[in-house]
Amino acid sequence: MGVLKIVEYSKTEFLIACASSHVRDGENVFGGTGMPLLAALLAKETHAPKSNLISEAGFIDARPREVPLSVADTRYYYGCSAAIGLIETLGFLLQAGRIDVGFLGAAQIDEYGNLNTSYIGPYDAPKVKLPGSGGGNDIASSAKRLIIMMAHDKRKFLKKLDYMTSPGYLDGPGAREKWSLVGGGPEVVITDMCQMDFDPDTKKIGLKSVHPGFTVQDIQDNVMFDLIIPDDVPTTEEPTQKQLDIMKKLDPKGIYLGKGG
Amino acid sequence: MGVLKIVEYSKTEFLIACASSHVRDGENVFGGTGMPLLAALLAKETHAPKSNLISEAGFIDARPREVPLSVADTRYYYGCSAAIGLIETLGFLLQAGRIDVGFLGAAQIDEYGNLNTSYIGPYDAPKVKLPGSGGGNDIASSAKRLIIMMAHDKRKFLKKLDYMTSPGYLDGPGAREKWSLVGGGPEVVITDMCQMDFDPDTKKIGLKSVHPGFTVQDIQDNVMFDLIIPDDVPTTEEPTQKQLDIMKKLDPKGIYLGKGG
Amino acid sequence: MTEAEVEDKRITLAEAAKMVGDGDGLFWGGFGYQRPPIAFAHELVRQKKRNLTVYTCGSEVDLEIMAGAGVATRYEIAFSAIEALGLSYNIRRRVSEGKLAVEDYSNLAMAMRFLGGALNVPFMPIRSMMGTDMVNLRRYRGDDKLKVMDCPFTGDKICIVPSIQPDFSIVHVQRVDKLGNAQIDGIVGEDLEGSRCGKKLIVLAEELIDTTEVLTRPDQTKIPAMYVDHVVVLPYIAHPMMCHDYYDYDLEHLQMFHEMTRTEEGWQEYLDNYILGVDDHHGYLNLVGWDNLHKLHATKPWGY
Amino acid sequence: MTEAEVEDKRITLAEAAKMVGDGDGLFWGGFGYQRPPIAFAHELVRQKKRNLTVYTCGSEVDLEIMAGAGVATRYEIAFSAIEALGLSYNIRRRVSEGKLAVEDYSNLAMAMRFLGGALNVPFMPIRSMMGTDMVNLRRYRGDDKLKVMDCPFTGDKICIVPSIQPDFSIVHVQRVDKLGNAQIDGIVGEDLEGSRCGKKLIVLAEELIDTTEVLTRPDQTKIPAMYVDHVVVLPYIAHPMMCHDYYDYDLEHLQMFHEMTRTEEGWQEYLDNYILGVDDHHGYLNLVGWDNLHKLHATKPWGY
Repeated sequence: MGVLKIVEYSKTEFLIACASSHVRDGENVFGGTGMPLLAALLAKETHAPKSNLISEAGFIDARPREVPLSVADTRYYYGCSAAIGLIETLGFLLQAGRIDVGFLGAAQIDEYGNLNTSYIGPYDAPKVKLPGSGGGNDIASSAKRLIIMMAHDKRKFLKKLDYMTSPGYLDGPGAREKWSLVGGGPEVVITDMCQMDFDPDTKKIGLKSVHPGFTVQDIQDNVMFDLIIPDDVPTTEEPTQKQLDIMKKLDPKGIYLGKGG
Repeated sequence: MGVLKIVEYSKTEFLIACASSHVRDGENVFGGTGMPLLAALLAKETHAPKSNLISEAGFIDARPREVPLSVADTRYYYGCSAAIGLIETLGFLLQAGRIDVGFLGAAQIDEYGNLNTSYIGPYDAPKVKLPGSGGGNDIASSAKRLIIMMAHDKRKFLKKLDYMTSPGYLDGPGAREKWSLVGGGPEVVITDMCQMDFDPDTKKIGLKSVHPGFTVQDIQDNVMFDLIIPDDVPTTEEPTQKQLDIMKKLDPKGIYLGKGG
Repeated sequence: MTEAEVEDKRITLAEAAKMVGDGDGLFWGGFGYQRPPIAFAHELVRQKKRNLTVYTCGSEVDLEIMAGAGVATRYEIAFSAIEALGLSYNIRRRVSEGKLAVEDYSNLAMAMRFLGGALNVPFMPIRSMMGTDMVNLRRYRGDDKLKVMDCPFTGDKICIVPSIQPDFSIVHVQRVDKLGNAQIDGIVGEDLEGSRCGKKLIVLAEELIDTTEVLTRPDQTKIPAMYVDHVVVLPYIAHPMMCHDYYDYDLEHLQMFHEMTRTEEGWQEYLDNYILGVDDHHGYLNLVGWDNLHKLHATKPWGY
Repeated sequence: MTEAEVEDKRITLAEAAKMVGDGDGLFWGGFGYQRPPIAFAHELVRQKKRNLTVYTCGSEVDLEIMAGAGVATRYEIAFSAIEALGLSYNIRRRVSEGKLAVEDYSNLAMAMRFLGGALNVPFMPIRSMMGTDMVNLRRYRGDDKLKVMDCPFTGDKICIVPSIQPDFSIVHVQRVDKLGNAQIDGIVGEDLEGSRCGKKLIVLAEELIDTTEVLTRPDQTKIPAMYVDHVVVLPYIAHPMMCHDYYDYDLEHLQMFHEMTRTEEGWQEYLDNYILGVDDHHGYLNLVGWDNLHKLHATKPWGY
């Protein structure tokens, strides 16, 4: 993405800062690893100091001094207030509706925010076996709000998924309620081109903001379904120098930030 | 019961020694409190050193130095090999079929070994509210073998219970299987007059042995149903001096043994 | 920034009890003689709560107190007695008088109902109770007491019991920080599931610990702060029962209690003296006497 | 009489793996980078086991090894990747080749299936997976993958997943006594339920402790001996992954492993060198090098 204004940042840093902005103070957040983890940590260090970072492996209220590579990484342990297990985090916390925000990535997404993290190609003869659900389906089913982070690519924004691993709004209004799902569904999709959100009535995906350097046309050209485009599309806010500094402090080795983007 | 032969013992001591004889070496035993607890401890100190005493409150492999008054008594803790909780003992152990022997007492028993520990009188207007199931129904449902200890009284050995709290053989052969119960059902009933067991075919209760000082007629006179009486009824074995000494060592204050029977 | 700066959930026992409304449902922690929140039962009595429903496997003295004082009118429990000491006379009387309705379950059934509530699923399967009057006879829950179904995978008969998510969970632990991170020594009984099933959780603890102590050994946290709404720190919460590593039961007081409850008059006398006759928990402890209480101190390594 | 005199469940890794028969089902412990029983996977490969079914939420390197070497042909899992490092290439290839069938569940679904197995009930209810292809598409389990039903109490849709009671549970812990009483530091993942659901349980531990240590603090026992059939004590069981309080992951080795598995040739080279090319776990550790291993030692208070 390169240099914009006076603040210099990488694409990864931009996306992390953007994702971070969706965490509110006091919220219980499922962090995981990678960019979502840095986003959650960044939020805690800036506008959401009382947010509570939870790893599905069993760590509650975590404050890792180094970035973990795994949700079960011992780096999550010291300084957290409870270390238990999966039934605790995914059952007693998540399924019981106590998690405010979950982060998910995916290989494919459709216009209702449903996600594929399982298979590319037909189920009976898959071309690529992807990681699968992990806790993804659980999080998408039961977190109050879901933040989705994806690479923006035409082959990933599809009318029909190869496999639906995790529920967005399924086939539209009322579908989550029909299946008695606990959580509220996806709130925002953050890509390297834009942010998208969901129409409250139709539950269909629409453009929310465009990242600096991209046009509405760029985004339309890179989705395979009809995207709701509002009359006035704002530009996504850029990270502040303070956010960039904190990110570098959180990941000095560039494990997730990379060596300079 | 008084003095018999050269060994002097109380009724309580006799019953504990008798119950103890039904614990086999290496077995996993639900002890509880009172006489069953002393019976299990006595067995462990004599013929069943590898038996494993479990309290439903969560203590596994317990060796209390003083007799506990409650299944949750801390006296069960030190020297046991695990202290967990109810889901562990009643779920993971008992319901999974890992408990060999359970002990239960009751206010009423019927000819199939079904037990009432809940109500005397009609359910809708009970005369006496008894303790209820506690873990009793769970133990009767899922322990491989059940040892029942009861005061012998006509009003307790009934054709029909006021309330069936815990399953014996329910209404007879095949009934436990019909309800998919995990455990094998009652093996023996120990009263202050005799031991009873169950016919393998009809699942009905019969006389197994008569305690010293009682006759078959005494027992027939004190049950309200037809009792199977074999041609040859042996006399129940009396406790040995060694057993009596160990019991006194286990309960020096006479908490369960009483002050001298 | 440390959590210690941001929140302090401590309130007084009276403030905690005040939150419970007439008609509320309460998960009630402790098991047998271990860690029953008796001080909370006393305070509910002093505040004259009415028509509570209490869910537990088998608390003992506290259930006697709440039934005897007319605070609770519905129990969903597995057990009511003082174990080795004998029957629960107050409960027995209130049931005979028609003033207390007991919906009977087994211990495992209740523990699974709390587990189901904590997991936020509507029911849990168990293999107990089938074939008996525990299934056949029901009180106020009627059809919603439980169901017996054929397992769709195996064809086995299986009993399903409805999960519980009561208004409050009341749990007594050894140690807590002011955020609510709680540590339990010894057995946990059904308190892990029970603490997580309530809509609100009040933790009563013998001792306050600093949050740094929690953060150093987070795998010793049995109840994380995020479940906890309020914290009450007080000594001898379980008296005359026991608290592992802290104090033994007061057998003399317990026997006196049990003996007095044999008659309504005796119970009313106990109620007047030890519960209504004092202003608060410290008044109760003063009445019991600190020299008596100190004699109950736990000894290492026994824990009692 | 102490238990210590009566039984010693310790056997060698080779003896333990020998008990697993071709076609058996295994609960597989560890979660993510934490406490995976990788030494056991190596030994299964060396003993040329075939047609195993492995049940786990998401072990990573061990699943790659067992799929790659053709030891396992069925996985009932929620996740296959090396998390931050990326995709599981071996599993990806074996699935495309039709040599590995993966029956997909979510993490909670698998954890609940282990809980159901431990409880010996035939199913467990969960609120995930509904409305998606996790419900609609099934492999070899067909109708027995799961069912969606209407809750008979609430009318809510609820998913019920079948419990698992596999032939073996394979669990890696920090410490064990020779009877099998096991202690786990840090998170437990799904290992408490998993260790209790198998018909037989093999515990692999980094360190042997005396039974007196267990009896002094029985509330630290995470897996009581009565579940345990066999104990294997060995260092660095999880290498190149981590074991809380004992050692960190070996990132260099892990990256090399991941890089080599990108191609079938690379994987075969790793397999030949590090698994088939050594006699046993000590041969593997020698090959990795003790100076490398010592660098991974955990530091207090961090635990890695």
